[in-house]
Amino acid sequence: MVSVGTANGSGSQSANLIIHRALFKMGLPVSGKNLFPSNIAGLPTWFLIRVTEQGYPAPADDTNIAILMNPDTWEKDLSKLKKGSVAIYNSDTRMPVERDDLILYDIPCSKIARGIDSKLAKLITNTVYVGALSEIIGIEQEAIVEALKHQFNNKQKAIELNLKAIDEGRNYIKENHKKNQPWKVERRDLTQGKMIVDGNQAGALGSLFGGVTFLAWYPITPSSSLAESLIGYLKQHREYVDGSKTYAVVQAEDELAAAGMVFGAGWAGSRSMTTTSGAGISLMTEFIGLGYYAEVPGVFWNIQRVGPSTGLPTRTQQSDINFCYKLGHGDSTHPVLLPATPKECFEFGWRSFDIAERFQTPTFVLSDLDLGMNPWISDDFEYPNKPFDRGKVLKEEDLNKVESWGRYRDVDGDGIPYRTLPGNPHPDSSYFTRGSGHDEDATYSEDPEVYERNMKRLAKKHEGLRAKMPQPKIEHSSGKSKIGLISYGTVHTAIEETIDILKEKNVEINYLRIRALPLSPKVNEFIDSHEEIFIIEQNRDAQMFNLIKEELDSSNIKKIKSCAYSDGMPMAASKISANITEKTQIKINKKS
Amino acid sequence: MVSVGTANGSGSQSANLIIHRALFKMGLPVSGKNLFPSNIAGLPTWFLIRVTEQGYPAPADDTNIAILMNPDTWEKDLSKLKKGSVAIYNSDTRMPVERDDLILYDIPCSKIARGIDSKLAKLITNTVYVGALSEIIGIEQEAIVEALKHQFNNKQKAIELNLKAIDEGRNYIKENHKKNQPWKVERRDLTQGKMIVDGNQAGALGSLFGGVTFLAWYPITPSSSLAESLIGYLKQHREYVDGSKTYAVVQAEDELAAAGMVFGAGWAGSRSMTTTSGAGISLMTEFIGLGYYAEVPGVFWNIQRVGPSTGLPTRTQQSDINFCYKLGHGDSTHPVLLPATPKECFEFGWRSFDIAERFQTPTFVLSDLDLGMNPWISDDFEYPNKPFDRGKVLKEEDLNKVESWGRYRDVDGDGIPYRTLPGNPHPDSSYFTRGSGHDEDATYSEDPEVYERNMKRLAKKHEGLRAKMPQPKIEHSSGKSKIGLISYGTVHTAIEETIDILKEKNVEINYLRIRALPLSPKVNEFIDSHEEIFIIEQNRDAQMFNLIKEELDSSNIKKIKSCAYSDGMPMAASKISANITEKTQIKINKKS
Amino acid sequence: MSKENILGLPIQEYKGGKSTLCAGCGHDSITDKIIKACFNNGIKPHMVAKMSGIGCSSKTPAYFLSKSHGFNTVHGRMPSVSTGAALANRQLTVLGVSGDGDTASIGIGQFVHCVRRNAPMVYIVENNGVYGLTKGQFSATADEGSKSKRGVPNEIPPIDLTSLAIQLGCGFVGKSFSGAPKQLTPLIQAALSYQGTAVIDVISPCVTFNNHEGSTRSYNYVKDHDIELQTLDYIPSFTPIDEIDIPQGESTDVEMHDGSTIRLTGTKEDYDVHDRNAAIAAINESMAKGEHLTGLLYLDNAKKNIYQEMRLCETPLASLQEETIRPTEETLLEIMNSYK
Amino acid sequence: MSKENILGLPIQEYKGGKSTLCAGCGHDSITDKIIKACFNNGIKPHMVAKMSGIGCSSKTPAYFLSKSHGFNTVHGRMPSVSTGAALANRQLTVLGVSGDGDTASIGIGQFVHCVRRNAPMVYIVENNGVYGLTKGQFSATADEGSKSKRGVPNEIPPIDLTSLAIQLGCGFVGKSFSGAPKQLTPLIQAALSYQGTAVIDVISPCVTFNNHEGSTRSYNYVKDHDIELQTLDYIPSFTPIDEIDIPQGESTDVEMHDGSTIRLTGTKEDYDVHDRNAAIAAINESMAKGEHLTGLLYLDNAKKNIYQEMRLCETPLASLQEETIRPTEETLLEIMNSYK
Ligand SMILES: Cc1ncc(C[n+]2csc(CCOP(=O)(O)OP(=O)(O)O)c2C)c(N)n1
Ligand SMILES: Cc1ncc(C[n+]2csc(CCOP(=O)(O)OP(=O)(O)O)c2C)c(N)n1
Ligand code: SF4
Ligand code: SF4
Ligand SMILES: [Mg+2]
Ligand SMILES: [Mg+2]
Repeated sequence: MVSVGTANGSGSQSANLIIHRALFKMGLPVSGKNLFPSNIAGLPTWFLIRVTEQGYPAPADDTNIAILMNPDTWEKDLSKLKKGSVAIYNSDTRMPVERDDLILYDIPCSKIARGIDSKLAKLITNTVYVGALSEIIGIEQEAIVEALKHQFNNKQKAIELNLKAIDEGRNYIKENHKKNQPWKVERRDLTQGKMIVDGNQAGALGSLFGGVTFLAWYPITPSSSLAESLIGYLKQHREYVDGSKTYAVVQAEDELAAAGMVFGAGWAGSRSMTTTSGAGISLMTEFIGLGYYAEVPGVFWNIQRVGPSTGLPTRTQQSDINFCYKLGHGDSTHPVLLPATPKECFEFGWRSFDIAERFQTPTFVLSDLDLGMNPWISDDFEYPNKPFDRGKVLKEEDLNKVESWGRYRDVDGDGIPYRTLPGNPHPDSSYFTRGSGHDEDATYSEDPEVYERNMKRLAKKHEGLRAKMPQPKIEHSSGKSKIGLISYGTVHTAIEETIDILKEKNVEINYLRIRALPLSPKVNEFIDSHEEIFIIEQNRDAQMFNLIKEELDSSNIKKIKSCAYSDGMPMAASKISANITEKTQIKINKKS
Repeated sequence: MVSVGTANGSGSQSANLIIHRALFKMGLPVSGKNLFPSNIAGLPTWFLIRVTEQGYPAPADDTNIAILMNPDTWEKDLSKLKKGSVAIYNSDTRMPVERDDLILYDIPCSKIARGIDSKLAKLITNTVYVGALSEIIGIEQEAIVEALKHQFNNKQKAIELNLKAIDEGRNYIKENHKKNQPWKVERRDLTQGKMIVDGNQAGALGSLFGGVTFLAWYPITPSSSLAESLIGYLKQHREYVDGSKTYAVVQAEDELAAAGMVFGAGWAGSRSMTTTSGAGISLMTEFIGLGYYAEVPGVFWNIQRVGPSTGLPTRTQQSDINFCYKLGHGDSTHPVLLPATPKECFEFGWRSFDIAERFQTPTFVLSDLDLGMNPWISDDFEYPNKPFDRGKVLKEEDLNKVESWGRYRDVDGDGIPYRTLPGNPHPDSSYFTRGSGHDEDATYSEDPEVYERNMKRLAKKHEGLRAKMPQPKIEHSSGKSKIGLISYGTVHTAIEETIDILKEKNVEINYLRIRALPLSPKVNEFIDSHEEIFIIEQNRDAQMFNLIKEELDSSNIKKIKSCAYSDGMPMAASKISANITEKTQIKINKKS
Repeated sequence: MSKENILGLPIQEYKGGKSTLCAGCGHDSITDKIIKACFNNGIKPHMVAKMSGIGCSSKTPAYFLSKSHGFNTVHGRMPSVSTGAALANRQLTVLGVSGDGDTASIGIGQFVHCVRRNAPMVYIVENNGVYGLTKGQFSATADEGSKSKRGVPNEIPPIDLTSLAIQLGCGFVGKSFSGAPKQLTPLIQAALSYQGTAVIDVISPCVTFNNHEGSTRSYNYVKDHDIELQTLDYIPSFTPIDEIDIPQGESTDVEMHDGSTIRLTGTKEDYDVHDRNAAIAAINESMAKGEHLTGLLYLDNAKKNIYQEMRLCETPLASLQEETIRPTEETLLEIMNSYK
Repeated sequence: MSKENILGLPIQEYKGGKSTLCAGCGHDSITDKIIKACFNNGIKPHMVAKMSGIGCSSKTPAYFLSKSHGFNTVHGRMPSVSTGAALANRQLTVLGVSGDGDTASIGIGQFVHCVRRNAPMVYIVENNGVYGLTKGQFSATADEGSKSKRGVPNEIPPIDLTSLAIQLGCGFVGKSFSGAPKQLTPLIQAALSYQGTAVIDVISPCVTFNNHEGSTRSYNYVKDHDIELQTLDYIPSFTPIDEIDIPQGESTDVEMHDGSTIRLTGTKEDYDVHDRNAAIAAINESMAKGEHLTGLLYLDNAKKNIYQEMRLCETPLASLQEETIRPTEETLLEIMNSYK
């Protein structure tokens, strides 16, 4: 793994993305993790690049090559390196590297940059290490050029300038460091047809192809880039030639207003959504309760960051699962989608509208910072395989056909009522929506029986979701294993590697990935067929573990064990596997 | 049970309270439930009065005597009466009562009232039925007079006027209805030394005796009367002779602001609190997360009403248990007190400050509308048996004694750090409070280890609460019973009756009442020693049942069953007992 | 007035459910004027979205226009929900009703931003200076020194929503009194014709909690302190102007975007309904005297609304079909290629 | 300036941690002025409570007065937390710092009500027209037509916090520019002497996201369009007036409640700092011209603060002891008797 330690706002992100994409262009399934601070400029940032034949996306335990650009983290970064690791460092920061057990490459990045263009030196200081690294580990120049073109959107001047910095970086290494080091990359054919995309771009695209017509949002890291990507796509793909828009985007004054607008638009018949994180979800609490009880559709993306409170806004976590699932005072439960990859962000992006409109209820998509903001190597997205499901909406002609109509009647026995949209000219179409007690015909009611009946219908509707939400996937099956593993969301991306590590230790496991709440009965079946189950998740309080306890067969409860923890970093496979081997009660089956 | 059906805003509340207190003055442990609409005037209201030798506080199944004053509910109220019941009706509403299986008393309340004082007739129409009922069931005149004095605060004119209405009501019955009916009351000695008080008054008094110095609130039913009672007590008992105040009360612009003020005041060293309900709690979500993570004390009363959303604002429920316990995005958990009686509202009123300050964390008191707004017969409150516990606050002199100090260091191993208050002149006293990541010395930190360590300390602090919160009480023990029953909050008030009903059916049960979250290990012990456990609670989603599953020994989980339901009315014992006999798997032990 | 309006509908078609407010509540009078204004303007009931927050005032949409869809949202958040609805279906007439607690206390933030955004909607505040539904606590519009039912004076200065709206750039600001039907009806009619957010602050006595001696919102106090800025007449676009009685005195006609006309017959000299600073100064002066200056306080017909600012397409967003709003598979391929 | 202030403290005692803001950020200049103002006024650092919301601006309390307790609260809610702190300990000097997003977007409701309530605090808005910390989106104070870094113009009219505060009855309203040290320091000093809520709106360029051509909040734009209303001098109570250089030109002295004096040396004629309507009109006019009118815009020294309105006792609530705030057992018995 390569770790690049720089300062925020120093332009290192573009240098790192060039390395990342060049490796990708060489056919290597490369993983990239940007660890940035909650600040605009000056604080330490790291970028972790990992290349494995298997394309493991999670970060590794050890850094093999460290690029040291930031004096503030220099010593700590160095101290973490194991013997025999490589350190490439900007010698202009004038910090001697006092470890003779490392393979050292000094390079005067700042001086080189100034030599190329004294005015623009700051912009290309980091590009110099791109060249140095390329030379050291063998990144092909052709791949670098392709990556540069992509990064600078074919802007010739910028490409040339950066190319020069890269070349000089290469040359400096060639001329001054004729040593060997063990980490080299070689071209492969493992990224053919794939793309580099982050979950927020994917989610934005999914929303675009889901026919979003209304977005209200309030900026908050790490969700802003979903809204901002979507705005970009909408401008490109959803305006008439005269410039008029088939969508509305409102930057609301806060998250309460954003949620209110989403419900106003959803109520009036628009496919409406918002995207937020952390405190934003907390502020939407009251409105979500209204949406649940008044049965108004709306899609709520939550790109989870580290809580509680402001927490670590630029770190990743899965700690809003339980909170979002039951958000609101009183008894309430909501559908929650749990994408694990950009591809799934795309899919859930459009599917979430179908769910929200079919079930007439606020629908959450819970991504996280790791998924949302890091560059991922992704398979192609699949174009939606079915037309919009706009749910039970009665138009004028439909009302002509029915004898009578009541907004909250359970006509089909599935708990889902029919609705009409404002503007429907049929004389029976109007109804009054409220967050207070109401009967089947949407009339105000405080009658205990009416209340209880309505709440039971809502519970029935929720039960119906179990079968209609994306079902859990058995992602790995080794046949007769007694140990089962359950995870969800981005933790998934560390599990394939976990399985491989455990295999090495002769531990065979099966693996089920949950993709939505409420839980499918298939989760129970999976637990049934194992003796021991580990729930892997990225939070302190074992939230999914508890939801499984709550929703599933109590006879299974003794089997399940939690491997929950979170320190804000993407989970590493080694930690997960260690956790499992430590906790398992089952004698490890020796491979035959 | 007597049911009085009137219209809201017609002054019936005072008539009903006179009946209620007169029965109390006769030494009868009378229960009163006011079922009022979410409206100011004109909509149907009922008042249920129940007198039993045992003093059962929950409503009964059947109405024995109905007083019909409201034409809007007349028919429905009548139709619910069983054969042989009594109906007293205002014959001026000119509704013939067409049920010859009832014992009927007509009385021209309006005409009588007009006869007494044509101008004030409206105010005393309802008082006429007080007289009629008194005559019919035998409420002593002396008790009535005492109740009148209390109700009208010894205002002679009002007392005389109402007394006249009562007398004429009595006389009308005496002269026109010389029949027998089976329900009579007789003086007892069962209320000696007791008082009539509602939970909100009791909570306000508890806060007063807890030394509250800061209250920020925003009106919302059914919590407003707690704030308003407290304001009254503060005016009387907490002002200096010059009129200056030893407290501050702010009617905030909304619940977000109220919560913010509570934390500002708590941070600065005040015993601060708010009271709210329903939507108010939802709006405080973000702030509660801040209070948890930054460790700021504050007391949050939630007088629960029926959710979700606006729900039924004037009905009762226990559906915010889970929500409040884990309120906030990210991993967070809070102490929750669960009073069952006014006496406990008083006790938890003062104790909540000790908990909030000792644990430096937002502390919830979850009452409900039934407890908060209905008149209860209560034992005397006990004066706080210990001085304030203001927690780990370091003054200037304390800082002089310690070598160094860090706001979030776990010095004592209990997870609870030390704090200083602004204004402390010691040069080391200052620290920076934030909702973002921080280390032991309150310095900003995004370090993964620091984050995880801090979160684990918070979890440890929370664990410490289990033993320090009010412990569950075994309220009934029949020795060797295999069936255990668990409840909390006002549901408790129906359980004694439930136990009696079950005894009649030869079912012996033991009963444990939970008084706080997190759960005490004693709950587990109780479950351990039974074969079957029923959790009785007033919500749809079995919230306590799920928390018990989550927090307690998994080997016990199979034993527990939920009897959760809610229609907004206080639970009736008959429903609970039926629920239990239906669900039990244990062969009912015949009494020997 | 004829029995049927321009659409041939009787006034019954504009009525709602039975009110459950206290007998005599000012809000009920406003309900009547809303019914009349919609009837007079010949609005299609099914094209109205009735929006509200929480409070006695916010209940009133249930008491008018039962043929319209209504949304009784949460406390203080009517503006955001209305904005969403207005954007989702630009053909709707969005008619928001709120209370002073709902707007000026908990909802002042949404009010401010709503006014800035200028989505087409009529925003009526039924202003009684108290929280009616929670039994009479002061709201943020209660006048300093006004006494509660228990005799306790309010100690904090009020928020005046009209001057605030004008200062924030709102293009249509009116003030009225529930007891002034001649003024209120045309004011609502005019607001319904305005192309952006039109705010009307209506003093509406709470007969149960704020109608006593010492209150500056009691019916009697307001009746005595109501200074009508001008006489208002509203002439719908479909009524030829010469059919209208021309009132005595000097009058100014202002034409609205939908072709209707507001006729202002001046009572106060020198008042220019288009002068922002003067309007604010006049309001502040009248407040200082304990008076309520009522009428059309400010009008800016040139202001762009949110549809224009956004360049929203003519078809309501809610009516756009899959062909229009789901790009093709080719588009997806192209986009994906750009990530390769 | 002497090396030590009236308390004998060097300026170091008023400094804070190292800033993590972008080099050149306007907020850092304001931090310097806050340090200087507190030093000059001889404020005891431990008696200050530094309050803020969320944003780059709201981080700054970590960069000044490290000897003071600080509370970096949640986004937009600094005012409520400050109000609680001010009431819990009336001896504290509450010094709130916020951003334009924090105050005018999400926080406008709390701002409005804070100003109405008039708890003693200095409320500084570090106003750059954008959300710095979330990377440059427009805030609610962005001028109409001002261009984002990507060249997209802002389409909604701005909220001007100064005229809003004045209209809402705020008794001390100033405006300044982070690049105008001579004006800003005395303005903060004066605000620290004010007995109620003192609002200072400081234009503070965001060098990273809003300092480009086309932005009306760039350093250069503001430098060119800053119209200083008057020259300000602040004379602390402990400095005999005759020790002060009397500036040239006509000047007015305004005495503050704590005995200090603000000396206003007029540049703009006819401006009466006590005239609410005139102040609003002047601000509106200057805004219409694309200018920033800076200085002490409005002052009302007669206004009662919340302590006076409430009749709060002199001892800080936080210091009251159990004997005072827990009534006796006899009192409990009496109260219980009244329920019997
Ligand atoms: C979040 C929230 N807080 C509090 C309440 C309780 N509440 C209901 S109505 C109301 C005040 C309504 O006042 P106003 O808007 O002036 O309406 P009015 O009843 O006076 O017409 C309040 C505080 C609520 N419903 N929701
Ligand atoms: C409830 C909530 N929503 C969104 C955010 C994300 N956020 C952090 S700072 C900020 C804007 C800050 O803007 P401003 O107050 O102008 O401060 P500046 O950074 O410009 O100084 C936002 C939206 C948040 N922290 N909390
Ligand atoms: S309480 Fe007041 S506002 Fe509410 S309905 Fe009655 S009179 Fe109207
Ligand atoms: S982003 Fe802007 S506001 Fe934030 S620190 Fe940088 S220059 Fe200052
Ligand atoms: Mg009101
Ligand atoms: Mg800003």
